[in-house]
Amino acid sequence: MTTIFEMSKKGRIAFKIPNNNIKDYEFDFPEHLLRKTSPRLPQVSELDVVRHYTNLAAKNYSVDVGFYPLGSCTMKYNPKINEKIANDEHFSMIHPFQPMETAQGALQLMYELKEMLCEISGMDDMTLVPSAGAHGELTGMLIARAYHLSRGDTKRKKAIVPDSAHGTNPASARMAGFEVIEIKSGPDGRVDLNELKKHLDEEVAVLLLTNPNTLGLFEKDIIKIAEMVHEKGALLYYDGANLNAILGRTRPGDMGFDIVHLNLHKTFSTPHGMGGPGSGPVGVKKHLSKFLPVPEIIKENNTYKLNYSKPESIGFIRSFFGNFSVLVRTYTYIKTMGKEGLKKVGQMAVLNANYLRKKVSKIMDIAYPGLCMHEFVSTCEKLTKETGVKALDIAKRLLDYGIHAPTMYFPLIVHEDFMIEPTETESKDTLDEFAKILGKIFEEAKQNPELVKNAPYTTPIRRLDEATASRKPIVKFNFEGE
Amino acid sequence: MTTIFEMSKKGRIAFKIPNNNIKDYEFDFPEHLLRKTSPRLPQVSELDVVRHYTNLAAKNYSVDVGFYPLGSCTMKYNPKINEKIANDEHFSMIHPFQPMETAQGALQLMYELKEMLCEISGMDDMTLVPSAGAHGELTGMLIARAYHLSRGDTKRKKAIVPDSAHGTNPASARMAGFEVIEIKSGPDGRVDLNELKKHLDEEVAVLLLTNPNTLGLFEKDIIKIAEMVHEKGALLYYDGANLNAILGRTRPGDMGFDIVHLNLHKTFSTPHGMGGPGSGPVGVKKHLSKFLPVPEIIKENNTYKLNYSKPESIGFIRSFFGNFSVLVRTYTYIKTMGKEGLKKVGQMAVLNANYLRKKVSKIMDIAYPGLCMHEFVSTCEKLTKETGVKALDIAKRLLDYGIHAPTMYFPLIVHEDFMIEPTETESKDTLDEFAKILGKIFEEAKQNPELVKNAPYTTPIRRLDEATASRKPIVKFNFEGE
Amino acid sequence: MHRYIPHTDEEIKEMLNEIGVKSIEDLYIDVPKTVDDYNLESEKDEFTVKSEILSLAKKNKVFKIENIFAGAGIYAHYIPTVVEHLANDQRFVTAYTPYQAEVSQGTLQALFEYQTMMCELTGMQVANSSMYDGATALAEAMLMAVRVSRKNKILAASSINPEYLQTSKTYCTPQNIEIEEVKWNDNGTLDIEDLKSKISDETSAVVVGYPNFFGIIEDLKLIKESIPEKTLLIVVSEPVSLTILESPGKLGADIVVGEGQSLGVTPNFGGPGIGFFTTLEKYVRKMPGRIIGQTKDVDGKTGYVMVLQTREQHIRREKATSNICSNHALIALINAIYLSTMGPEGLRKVAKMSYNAAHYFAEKLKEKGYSLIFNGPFFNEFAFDAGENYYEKWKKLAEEGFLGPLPLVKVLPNFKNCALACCTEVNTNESIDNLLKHF
Amino acid sequence: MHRYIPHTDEEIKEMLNEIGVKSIEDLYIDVPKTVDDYNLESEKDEFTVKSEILSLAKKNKVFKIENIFAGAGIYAHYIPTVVEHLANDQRFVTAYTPYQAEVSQGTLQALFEYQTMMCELTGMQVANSSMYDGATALAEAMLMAVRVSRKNKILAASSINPEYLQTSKTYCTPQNIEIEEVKWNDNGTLDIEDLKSKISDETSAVVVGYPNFFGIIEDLKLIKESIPEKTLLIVVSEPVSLTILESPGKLGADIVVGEGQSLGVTPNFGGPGIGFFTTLEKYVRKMPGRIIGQTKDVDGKTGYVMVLQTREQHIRREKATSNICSNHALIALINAIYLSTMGPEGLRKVAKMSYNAAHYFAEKLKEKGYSLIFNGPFFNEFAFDAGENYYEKWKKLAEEGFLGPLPLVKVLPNFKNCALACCTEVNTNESIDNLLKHF
Repeated sequence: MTTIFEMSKKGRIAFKIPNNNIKDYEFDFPEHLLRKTSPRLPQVSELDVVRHYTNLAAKNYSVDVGFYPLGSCTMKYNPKINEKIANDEHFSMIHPFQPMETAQGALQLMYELKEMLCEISGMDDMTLVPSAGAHGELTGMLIARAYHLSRGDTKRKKAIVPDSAHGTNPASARMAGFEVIEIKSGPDGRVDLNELKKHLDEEVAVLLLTNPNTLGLFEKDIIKIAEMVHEKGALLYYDGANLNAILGRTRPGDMGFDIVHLNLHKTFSTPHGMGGPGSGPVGVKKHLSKFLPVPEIIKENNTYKLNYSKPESIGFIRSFFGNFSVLVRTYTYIKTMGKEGLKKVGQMAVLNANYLRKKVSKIMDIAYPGLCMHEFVSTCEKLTKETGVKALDIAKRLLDYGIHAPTMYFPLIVHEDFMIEPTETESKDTLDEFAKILGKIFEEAKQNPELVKNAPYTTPIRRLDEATASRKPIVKFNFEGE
Repeated sequence: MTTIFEMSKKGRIAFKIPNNNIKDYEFDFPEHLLRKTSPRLPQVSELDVVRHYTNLAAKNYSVDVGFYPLGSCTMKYNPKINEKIANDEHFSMIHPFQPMETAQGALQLMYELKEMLCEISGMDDMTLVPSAGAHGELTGMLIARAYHLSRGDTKRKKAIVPDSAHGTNPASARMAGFEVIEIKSGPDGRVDLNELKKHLDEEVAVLLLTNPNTLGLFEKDIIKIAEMVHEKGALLYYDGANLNAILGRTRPGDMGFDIVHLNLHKTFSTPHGMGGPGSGPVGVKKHLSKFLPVPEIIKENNTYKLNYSKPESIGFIRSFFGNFSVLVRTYTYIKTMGKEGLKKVGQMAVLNANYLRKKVSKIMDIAYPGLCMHEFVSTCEKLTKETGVKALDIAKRLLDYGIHAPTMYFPLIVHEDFMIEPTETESKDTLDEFAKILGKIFEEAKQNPELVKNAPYTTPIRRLDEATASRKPIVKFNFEGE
Repeated sequence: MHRYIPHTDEEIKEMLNEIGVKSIEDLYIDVPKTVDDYNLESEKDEFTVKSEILSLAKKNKVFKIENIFAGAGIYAHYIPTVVEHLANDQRFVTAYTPYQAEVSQGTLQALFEYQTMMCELTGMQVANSSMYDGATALAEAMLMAVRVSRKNKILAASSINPEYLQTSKTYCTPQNIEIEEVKWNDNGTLDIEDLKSKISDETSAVVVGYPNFFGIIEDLKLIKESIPEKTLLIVVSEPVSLTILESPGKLGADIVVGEGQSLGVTPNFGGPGIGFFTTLEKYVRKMPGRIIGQTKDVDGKTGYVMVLQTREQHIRREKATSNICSNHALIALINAIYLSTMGPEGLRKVAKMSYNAAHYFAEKLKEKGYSLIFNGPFFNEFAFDAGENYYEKWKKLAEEGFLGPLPLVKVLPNFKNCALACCTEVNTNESIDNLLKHF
Repeated sequence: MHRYIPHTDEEIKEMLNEIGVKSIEDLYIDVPKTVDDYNLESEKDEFTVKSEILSLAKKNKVFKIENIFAGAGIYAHYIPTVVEHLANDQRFVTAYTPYQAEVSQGTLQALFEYQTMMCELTGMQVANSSMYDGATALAEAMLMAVRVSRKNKILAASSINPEYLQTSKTYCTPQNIEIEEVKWNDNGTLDIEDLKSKISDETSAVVVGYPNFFGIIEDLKLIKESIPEKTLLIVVSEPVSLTILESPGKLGADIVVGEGQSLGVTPNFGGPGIGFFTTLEKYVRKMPGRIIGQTKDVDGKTGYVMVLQTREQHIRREKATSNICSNHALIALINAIYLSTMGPEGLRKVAKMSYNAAHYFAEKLKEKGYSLIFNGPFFNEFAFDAGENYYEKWKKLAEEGFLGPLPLVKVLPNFKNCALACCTEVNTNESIDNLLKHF
């Protein structure tokens, strides 16, 4: 599609600004600091802008268009009422530096949300500041670091992560200064207690887990694991990516986790926005509360305030108070669902995953036996060996049928795999349709592997040359004459 | 695409209504008036609703997607600020039966809009009640009827329309009880004064014209025509479909028209909404003011009121006061454009049409020589004779290239014709692109007529069997088992 | 330069050059210059426009929804957020009439589904894809009845919406169609004796409300039995009520029309709403308005097109079944989205809650000594004697934040001191009790 | 039944049956039941939810835009209606990260265009497709400078946004990166002598604001000339100012970061905004965050993909350039739509009007006897001595409808009685004069 730069025509405009009736002031800074050449921003009409972005939107797949079975991403329905409320000017137009007396509604919302999320996660305190899951992880790691240092325990340099973990886990631990120890999963896809024991020593600061894990399996030994970790003086960290599965059934806090991050853009229905903004609140048990980042929202005499005086806090992790408008959406969602609704969310998410797992198991191999939680991992390794058709090819062929591909090639411990998470907002009809199409593609792969290997055909663009794109990156528009 | 009825599953819901805390009352009407079977409305989830309509929207062409060169339809940009303001609850949520003291803003807006439209059309009074152009025409015809009857002139049974007129003109005249006399256009595409003279007698109530006419030609003799009509005691009616062309240059009132309807969804940028709602205010010269429909909006001591006491009025032509939210959009548009902007609208609409006419003239024949106004008519009769490719085929092939087809086979006096109106909101680039594609299609037609005759290929659906659809109409979903 | 007009000065020059003229002025050679400068304000930026118009808007009072007790054709209902959200999709809003079916399947399928839903509600066999409003839908129904029956006289209940009746007269008179009114009896229902006395061989159709303007549920069965078979029965209905009331189709209606605003459309100060129009299959070729039909494309794929266009003005011209061209398609879409969202269960709940609320309100009023005007069964509206100077009281109520029951004198001058009360699912026990404090 | 959950009872049975279990309970065989009933409210319909939350919302005061005189990182600007309209398109909003490029070209092209626009504004060669905010963008810039230079010490002007500085310290400390501050002089600009005295072979980068937190325009040329060639120059900038100020790229910056909220994003009580991140081509493989690149598909058609993913956590894990995964792509889209709408001329006008308004306000304050804290040239913010008890006065101003200049003591405890004033194109002669009446 034509870029907006190519649509540009010198002198064309899409704006008109009201006159402020103020005289023109000459610039009083040094001439060499005065800009000489105009940035080459687009010069287009309002209709040009409307058409350009409307036509770009048409080239996107999205939850509102169809099924998005991305494992670990919890692509559930994003309710429109949440958007409407978050866009209300009493939320969107308030300034973070207005007197807090004039922002009591916002603070109260955050305070109440904090309490709700504590209840849902089973934690004692919570910060809403982190902007995303990974940002929450970093926050959590910094809290773990601060905790050990506060006790004069300076030798704890290591963070343990299972090999099935999200990449953000090791990356966040590393950013907090930890050395990352990766431990192998057991044959049942879960933490291998012996393996864990081997690595758990007095230098370990924290063990990062997600439960259910990225294979969609519940770590049955979690209580035992927590004991082992705590016995060694380390902390147990919960990656909230998969919280949807256990809503209404159990809570990270109840399983012995010390620190938890939640992904509001997964479990709590806020939209992914093509990558963000999300929000990654971090909850902690009481003994870690003092390390939470600033500001903290407190309630005194029915007034809500921001507290920056936390001497042992890890400090600022970003500007202001977090992604407030994402918090508004979450607050709306929790109020909408209520306790009954949230419980049903967990149940139907697990039901959908197990149902689809059963249907898919008739087409491709499931990586691990037994029931799953909210997602499952399947592999087409056999097909690949027989036909040369890879998981990637099947993924691309799904696009031709109007369905988004599942997460591929993750977790890294399974080969040629799909990680499939249907979420509770999809109907049985949709799951049946997915299984039907998947079966059809497997048939195609067996009959005519080239057909699948060259997919997709019907998408706005076909398979792209990613290798060259990264070898010789072109990351901005090449204006004529450059 | 699957219908929403096929998606339906018994018991699935997308609603929740607040409790009103009122006890249940038993029905106290006769049993035979109690409904026994539920209407088979869809039973779907909220996400089903969102996806269904989002995916339907994707199958539509629209102004926001691309160029819409529909002659006589003035498919200009529909500004988003108009939508935003019209959707403000202070406009959308007011009830027509609330005390007028509590709706002064709405009445003031309508009063001021009436005055603005009088100024733009050159008329003395205006009603905003008619819901569409055709509704305005009917209103105008009823006014003409009332006028003559009020003078005891009962013999005026005829309405004259040129053969190039919109179908609504004769249909509206007929609905108002007139016999319709169609007169042939002259060889220059304009009213033939001799032809007119022949039919202008004491039985003629009204002559309906649009100026510029549907060929995009200005009726140069309009002053003379007005004189002829008035001399015979008849009235001159202006169909406002083509008002865009003369904005800022001349006014129907200045040309001698007695009655005018305006299409707010054409000239005044309100959206077409897949067919409506539009709005068709009717303006009249002073001597016809008393015949305008009720209610009339009046201003007394800085208070706005509705007046229903108009003894000579044609009466009610619909419920309430018209399509109010369309009026809000129009008011916003006129405020936005101002006098300078409206003038520029007319100028650039005419410039675009003449420029595109010139470009198109290199590809196909233009029906009438000379400059055009806001639109022009071209014909591919020659190509049809040579190749069998018809205007319809070219229209369908345009769809393959992502451009909406022009109006086809209208006006009826030109064969295999396109009526092309680019409007002022399209850029030179867009017009150049249109001409380029049209040229390409003509080449295709000459090289490979079958290619064009079987178009379109890339649209959501291909050519449809319209004949069977009308012969054996299926106008509702066939529920299983019927 | 203007943000809605893309022409740069340079492009204007190039274009004039291509045309072969020197200036814009030269393009107007045929057109007398009678306007130099409109007597209008100058162009404005959108922030100023918005602030000016919204300050005008704020002169309108928006009543809390639970405090709205006036209906009479326009009803306050809860409108789910998705309805507004989806209906504002500009790919619907900025589309034209679906003449090019291949790129209008969104419009066409949505309207086909709308037609189906309206048939389901009314119990009729065919629906068109919209008229302007209830009043014009009724007027067109009468014209159609005359086309079908070739008789020129209509009997219309005096108890139908007065504006609908007036509009119908405006439409019918020029075509020499006579509308005679039929009285109501003490129940507020059609006076069957009066009907029988007025009916004749010249009667094309009988028109009744169901419920009628006073909210009273007419006995359609009885009426159908009271008129000759060849006389058409035209029913003006309120679609929400039809999840509780037996469908007019089942009770013998030939044409069912009405206002569809109550199906998810904001009140909009009275417009746009939408006229729905349904009838029997045998009359489909006599219908006014656009009709969408299902068909196949050249590949055998199911699709939708406008059908029976030869009835319409752009082809049949003065012989068309109506002059209607622009209709209210976007509002039909809103209706369809609303009905999809509510489903049969939701809509029935709306109807039942409305019924309950109105009956609770009536009961309480009676307890306070007020009397209803009619004894007949009602759906969600009822007329009552509101006492001396009710019109003034009504204005006072507005100051207290209530849009009180409509003083009927506003539309029916003989009904002094009478009020037409309306309740829907938005009125709560509490809001009704609060209003009652003022009675 | 719940409107967001489509399962009917019958389907649940069918599904359990297919799975081969008897009840939902059976699916949780591995999971201890520790929750019976959350201590939360019950589910609610959307009308109740909306009314409850919006009544909470109304406890927040929305200042008239022309009366907002606080900035300090979040700015009030006019946002054209099309920006909000287009950015709310749910086909953007509900899309995931564009891993499947073939069905994500809308996202990818929009972000590619966004990157181009940010490069144009900053004068840099490459941009990523967003960070969380200005503070984290700066922190990541420091980490990157350390990766590039392999040196562990950063010199940062004390005059950069205090929250950005604090955040950077939080990020840097665990990685043993030391941040040393460099003073400002009386002009409010960087004290070059102090800079020179602190710079060493260990210095990885120097960080300055442009304009700095006090609105002062740093002389980047002079600073660049004062530091060794291999020391990176990190500039924290405000993008609107860059249509007037020479681009940092032209003046020798190695990394330019900042907060992009001022480009069409509502204040949102401080978030989400967006961190922009731009640098030189030679550093592209050291950058944090997602980067979109142009390429061709198998048919030779131009398209867009995420590039250099091997830098990122999902592939490189603990060796990634950053842990960032979710970013602020939707806000990048808003920036791109805003910049497309404003164009170079519009944005420059915004900048110049902001400059004029701030200078008018400063001039008038000085006429009234107030003095500015710094003498250096400023863009659209300036600090002044607002007198005793300004903090209390500021709260009073809020009651009068003004969001007055920020009491600096809120963020810099030493700045008692000082205020940081901000003007943009929204502040008019009249609104400034009105505010001045209170001074």
